[in-house]
Amino acid sequence: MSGLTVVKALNRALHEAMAADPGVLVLGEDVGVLGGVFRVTEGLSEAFGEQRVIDTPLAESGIIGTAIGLALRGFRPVAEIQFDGFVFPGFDQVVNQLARYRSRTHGRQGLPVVIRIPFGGGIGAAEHHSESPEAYFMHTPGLHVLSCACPQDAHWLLRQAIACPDPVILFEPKARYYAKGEVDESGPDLPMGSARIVRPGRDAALLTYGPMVRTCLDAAQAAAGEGRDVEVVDLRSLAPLDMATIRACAERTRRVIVVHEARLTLGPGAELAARLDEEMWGALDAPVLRVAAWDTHYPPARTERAYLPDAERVLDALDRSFAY
Amino acid sequence: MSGLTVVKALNRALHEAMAADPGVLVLGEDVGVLGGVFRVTEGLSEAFGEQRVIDTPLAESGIIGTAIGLALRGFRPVAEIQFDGFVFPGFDQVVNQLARYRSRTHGRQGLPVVIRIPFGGGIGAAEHHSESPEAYFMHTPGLHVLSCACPQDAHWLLRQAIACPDPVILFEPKARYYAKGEVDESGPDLPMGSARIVRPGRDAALLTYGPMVRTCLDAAQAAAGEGRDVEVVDLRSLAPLDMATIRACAERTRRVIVVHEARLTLGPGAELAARLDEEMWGALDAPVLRVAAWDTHYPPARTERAYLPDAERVLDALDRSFAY
Amino acid sequence: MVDIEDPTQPVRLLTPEGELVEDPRFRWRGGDGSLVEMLRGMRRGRRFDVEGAALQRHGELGLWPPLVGQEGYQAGIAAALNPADMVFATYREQSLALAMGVSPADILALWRGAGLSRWDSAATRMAPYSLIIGSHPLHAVGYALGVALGRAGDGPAPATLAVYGDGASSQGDVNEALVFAAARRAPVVFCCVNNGWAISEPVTRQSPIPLYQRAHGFGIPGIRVDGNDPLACAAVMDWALGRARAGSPVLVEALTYRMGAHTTSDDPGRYRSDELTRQWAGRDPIERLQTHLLARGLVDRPWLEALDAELDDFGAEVRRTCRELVDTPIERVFDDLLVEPGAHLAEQRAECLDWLSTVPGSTVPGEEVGA
Amino acid sequence: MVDIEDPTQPVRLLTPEGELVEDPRFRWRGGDGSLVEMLRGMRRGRRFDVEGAALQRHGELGLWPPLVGQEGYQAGIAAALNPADMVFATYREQSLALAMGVSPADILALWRGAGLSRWDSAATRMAPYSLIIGSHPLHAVGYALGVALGRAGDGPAPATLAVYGDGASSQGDVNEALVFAAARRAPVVFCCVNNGWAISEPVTRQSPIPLYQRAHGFGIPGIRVDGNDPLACAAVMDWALGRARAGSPVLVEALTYRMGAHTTSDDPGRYRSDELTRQWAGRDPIERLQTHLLARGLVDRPWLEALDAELDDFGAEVRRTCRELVDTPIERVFDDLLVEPGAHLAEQRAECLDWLSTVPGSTVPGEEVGA
Ligand SMILES: Cc1ncc(C[n+]2csc(CCOP(=O)(O)OP(=O)(O)O)c2C)c(N)n1
Ligand SMILES: Cc1ncc(C[n+]2csc(CCOP(=O)(O)OP(=O)(O)O)c2C)c(N)n1
Ligand SMILES: [Mg+2]
Ligand SMILES: [Mg+2]
Repeated sequence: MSGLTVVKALNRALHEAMAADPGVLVLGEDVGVLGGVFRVTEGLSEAFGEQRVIDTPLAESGIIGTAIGLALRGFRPVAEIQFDGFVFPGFDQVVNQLARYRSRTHGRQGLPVVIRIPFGGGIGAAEHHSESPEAYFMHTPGLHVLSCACPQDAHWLLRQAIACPDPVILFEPKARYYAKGEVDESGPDLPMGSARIVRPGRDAALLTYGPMVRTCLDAAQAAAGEGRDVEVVDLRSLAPLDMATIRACAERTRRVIVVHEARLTLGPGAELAARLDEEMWGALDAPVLRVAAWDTHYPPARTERAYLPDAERVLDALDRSFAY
Repeated sequence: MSGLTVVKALNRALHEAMAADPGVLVLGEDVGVLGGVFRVTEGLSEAFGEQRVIDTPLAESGIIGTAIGLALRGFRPVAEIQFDGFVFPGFDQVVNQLARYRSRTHGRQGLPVVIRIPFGGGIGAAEHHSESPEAYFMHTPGLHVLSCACPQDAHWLLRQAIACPDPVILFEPKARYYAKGEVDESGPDLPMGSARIVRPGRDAALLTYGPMVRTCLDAAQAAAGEGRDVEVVDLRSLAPLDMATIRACAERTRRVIVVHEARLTLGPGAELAARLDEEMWGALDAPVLRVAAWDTHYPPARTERAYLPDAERVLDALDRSFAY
Repeated sequence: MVDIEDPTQPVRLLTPEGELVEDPRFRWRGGDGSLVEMLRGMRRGRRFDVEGAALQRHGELGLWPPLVGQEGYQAGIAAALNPADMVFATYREQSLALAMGVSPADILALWRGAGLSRWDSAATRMAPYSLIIGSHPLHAVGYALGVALGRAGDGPAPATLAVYGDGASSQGDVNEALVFAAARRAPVVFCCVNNGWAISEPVTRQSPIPLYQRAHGFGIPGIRVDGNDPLACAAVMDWALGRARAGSPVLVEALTYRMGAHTTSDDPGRYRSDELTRQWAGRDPIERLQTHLLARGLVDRPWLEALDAELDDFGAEVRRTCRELVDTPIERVFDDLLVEPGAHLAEQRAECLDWLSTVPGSTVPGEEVGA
Repeated sequence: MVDIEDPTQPVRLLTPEGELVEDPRFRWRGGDGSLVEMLRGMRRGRRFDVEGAALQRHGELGLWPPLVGQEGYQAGIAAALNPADMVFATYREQSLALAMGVSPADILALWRGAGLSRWDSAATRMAPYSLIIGSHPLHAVGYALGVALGRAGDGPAPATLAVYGDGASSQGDVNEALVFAAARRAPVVFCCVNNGWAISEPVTRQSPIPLYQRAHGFGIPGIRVDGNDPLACAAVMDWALGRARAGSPVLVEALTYRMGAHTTSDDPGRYRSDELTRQWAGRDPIERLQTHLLARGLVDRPWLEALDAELDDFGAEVRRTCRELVDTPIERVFDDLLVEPGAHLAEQRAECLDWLSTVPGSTVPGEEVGA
């Protein structure tokens, strides 16, 4: 399929998965007739009925908790959390229940539940609507944490997530929801969420995911003008991290910068820096640098450009890296 | 006061703070007549009455949410979460409300709320009773995150936390609750939660906090037998981190190991490694190593010794560090 | 004795046709002057809403949550409140917020993305907005428990009011608020605004039974009022707030209708019929009070024309205010975070301002507003 | 028509003195044989409890939550369940768990810290324990919604039962479970076990009114039963489960009393008087059924002596089982985490086993148990 937006690619993945397996259900707030506030679930209710596309009461803990119960009964629920910041009322069910069930039952009972979370800023939204909470989930064992950055991956990752026997949190970048691209519906033949080298380069590497992939590509392009050949890696999977690809990339480029909208302190970049520091000791030409949101709350929308990392900050980090 | 346990030191701090300021309240499950399951609030109900020592309904979100309201009305509530794992039902009120109120109100309204959380493992407890969730809070702006490791600090940090105009999460190490020590009630004259060099040393540094301070001291002692002079630093404050002390220590020792019961991936050690990698580039003789719990759920109690970091693992990390 | 919780009819004192009716339980005790004030307040609220929606269309605001049709209960609440009472409400109580003295500038700043809850909540008695649906009633209960503890100790104990929607009623936090209020007899009034919808979901998706009955299961009296009848709302709220001040929690369900979209981002045509909306148009709170006041001669055409002119001025002022809003400078995210943020945040602050100073056309730290 | 929710009296069919009484709403429909089975089940549950507490005292278990006094409703539930029904209960329904076929070994392993919820919940129909109070009723509702969706499609639709305590009733999650069940008519029975206490807090700290009434506020029928009367519990549960199978949620409050400590770590002397406990001792569920069966000649002294002998064997078996329990080897925390944990966890697993192999006296990975 050519020229689908991320939203349409996700929608198509849901249509396909629901058609292929009657056990796949969609639930969340406004996912039914309305098709979700971002229209990711558009048309599902008409196609598969109210029984399989469930407009839930307004309660995120209830959404995740009942999704767990549905999975116990043999279904594969795909839950939508309307915006990033709203996942916290359901956080206990994720951390203490969803993520633990397989361990708690000595491996007997896995929970094939997908939680879709539109995330990230840059869309001029109100408080709690521009968050990047992925680090909270990366620190939680028992979850797969994915993020897509383009229509192809949106489609592929969501199909893989639904097929996964364990819980998957899929972070969908709101700021890229309307970006268009080709979608090959068969998807690449890769382990779920393998990292992807979006732009190969030799001199330095930008490790990123979600909305910042675009920003990093812009920065890499600008850097090319200055004669720097910068690689951009879309991590796609934040848990587990595809360390083989990441290490290989660090080995080749010897300069690594991690870029994300999540906050600096204990954001994903902290783990990457810690691992690479140890695993690549002596093999890098500069410390792993991090370009991230400040360690504050998200600002009022009209100030968000001064909060979100942009290509300038990435270029500045590249300069700093090359200065070592 | 000499020979107080951590529990008694905390209890004393509460008694003093409540006597000094009628606005200080204690609330939580079983904190009243019972005095808390660990007896930290013992005698407060008798001394200050049921109005100021509130046995709440069994609902953590309600405890934190009403503590916020009490603070808005001018009180200084000290909420107890009975065990570490039970903080998650109240996590939304912490992340989306407590931590944000000052920012949301453009600095007008701070919330002097203390949340005490007995944390950590090693006490043979059931599921959800041995967690180390501090990293989740470190990643959340707008909170002070503290941990005490001895009676003196327990007393001092709790008094400081109650005096603080902003929210403080105090992690109390259950495994050290009955450790005894001197308590000077005036407390050191230091900024809240400055790191403390528990044992000075020149050859390597162990950065730690809470229950692992004891483990690190044991390891340092054993290392001394092998002729290694190992420093042990109790971070005491996890947010903000006392980077001045930490940097100075790293500069002196050139080998740093972070030790905690929190899980490895995006545990506190990740942030310390990332910062030191960048800030001390070229100035360390080995990468920052991390000794942490595995990236899994806490095991059944009888297996916990194979899960929790111990002196052996710290010594092994020291060996690895010296091997660089 | 009359059963105050009689479920058969919501409390109503003024019919949609503008006629006074008797209710065995409640009477309107305010003077005629306050009726006129209520009309003015509702008209002002609606005008503010019209301006807000227009400003959003013109790109001046990021979002606007229409309140049209919901002015009635807001006027009733405003009329019943004592100055020391404290209100925790939602983004759709803009008319009430204005009545309580929150400035249009502060509300506009929030929807423009120029600020968050900038207003002085201690002075206005209007708490900041929490956009996590259902999270604030617990704050209200905590505040009320604090009132009951009597630390302030001056004057008659104020009541606390928690206003939230039919959708919010499903959140665990709202139910915990009821638990805490009931268990400790918090001097709080819960006002559940049932406007029929939570975005696209009709209230039947939240509850098979009327929401005032939710209270009964917690041991709290619950009562339903015609939320488009400002007189009934004022009378019921007056009773409820009084009851709270005397130490007992109570829940009032205000039955109303969201005439517009959920927000300016929403398209209600996708999920509901115009038919229902048309029915509710006949129960407009402003129409009925205006008809009533005209009939009784308490206002007349010239008065209404004068009000129109006043509101035109107000509208112009709102537009001007919006244009003049200054964005919150980015350094406030650092400065407003903690009293003692520590050195690392100070470094980030410096780095941030440094970066901005090098980016051409970037936000130059603006002038201080709102604090 | 009899009002099934008459609040004046909990449903009771067997008095504390062991005499049958009429209830206008419910009748015991089971045969005499099942009465005898209930007695055996309760006695077995209590014996298990005695053994568990003793094992804890001897350091064989880390913790034990006494169930003494609460065998009645558990026997009633067991009698009323169909084989395909699914139960989500708490750590205090050990007697019920045994009745459903969970092995003593699996329960002991949990309290010993030798394992977590090792049993096969699909086969036993008993869900794993969630020690986060109040979190599991949502799972039950989700399960019930799944049943209603009829994916299994074989045989009569089973009912789902969520058992939780008076303390748990305050949690947001429990109330959300009621919201979801009511809004979507989940075929679920909520059984709120009101045993008077949540650790040191009397139920009055949670609610000023009886907890069966909580259901009413959500549009769900609620009824109170004498939780120490196994006959009444069986009859009410039979009705409730049938109602659920037919598609309607319902809440049953089982009124009982926690005769012992909250757990073996608890000291009830600190917060409650023995007086109340003594009163409740006169309402013991086992005593009353035993008295009744003796009076009717359905059991006799020799039968009871045989039962004693049987239970002595059972007790010995429980102790032996406990001694023979094998700890869960540490590598299971890796192996049971995810089907595809990835390379990093594989490295940690290797590092862990490597470390253990060097530590003298460390846990040698034991034999596989329970899976
Ligand atoms: C925790 C949370 N979940 C979801 C949302 C998204 N959301 C915003 S308003 C709304 C509907 C609220 O309905 P109701 O409480 O009836 O208030 P109304 O909008 O009708 O005034 C939803 C789902 C949110 N803001 N917070
Ligand atoms: C979320 C959470 N908060 C607190 C606890 C600690 N805790 C364990 S049992 C208990 C009391 C439970 O009371 P109730 O629901 O009445 O059940 P009972 O123990 O009486 O059977 C508490 C507070 C917990 N396990 N989980
Ligand atoms: Mg609504
Ligand atoms: Mg109880």
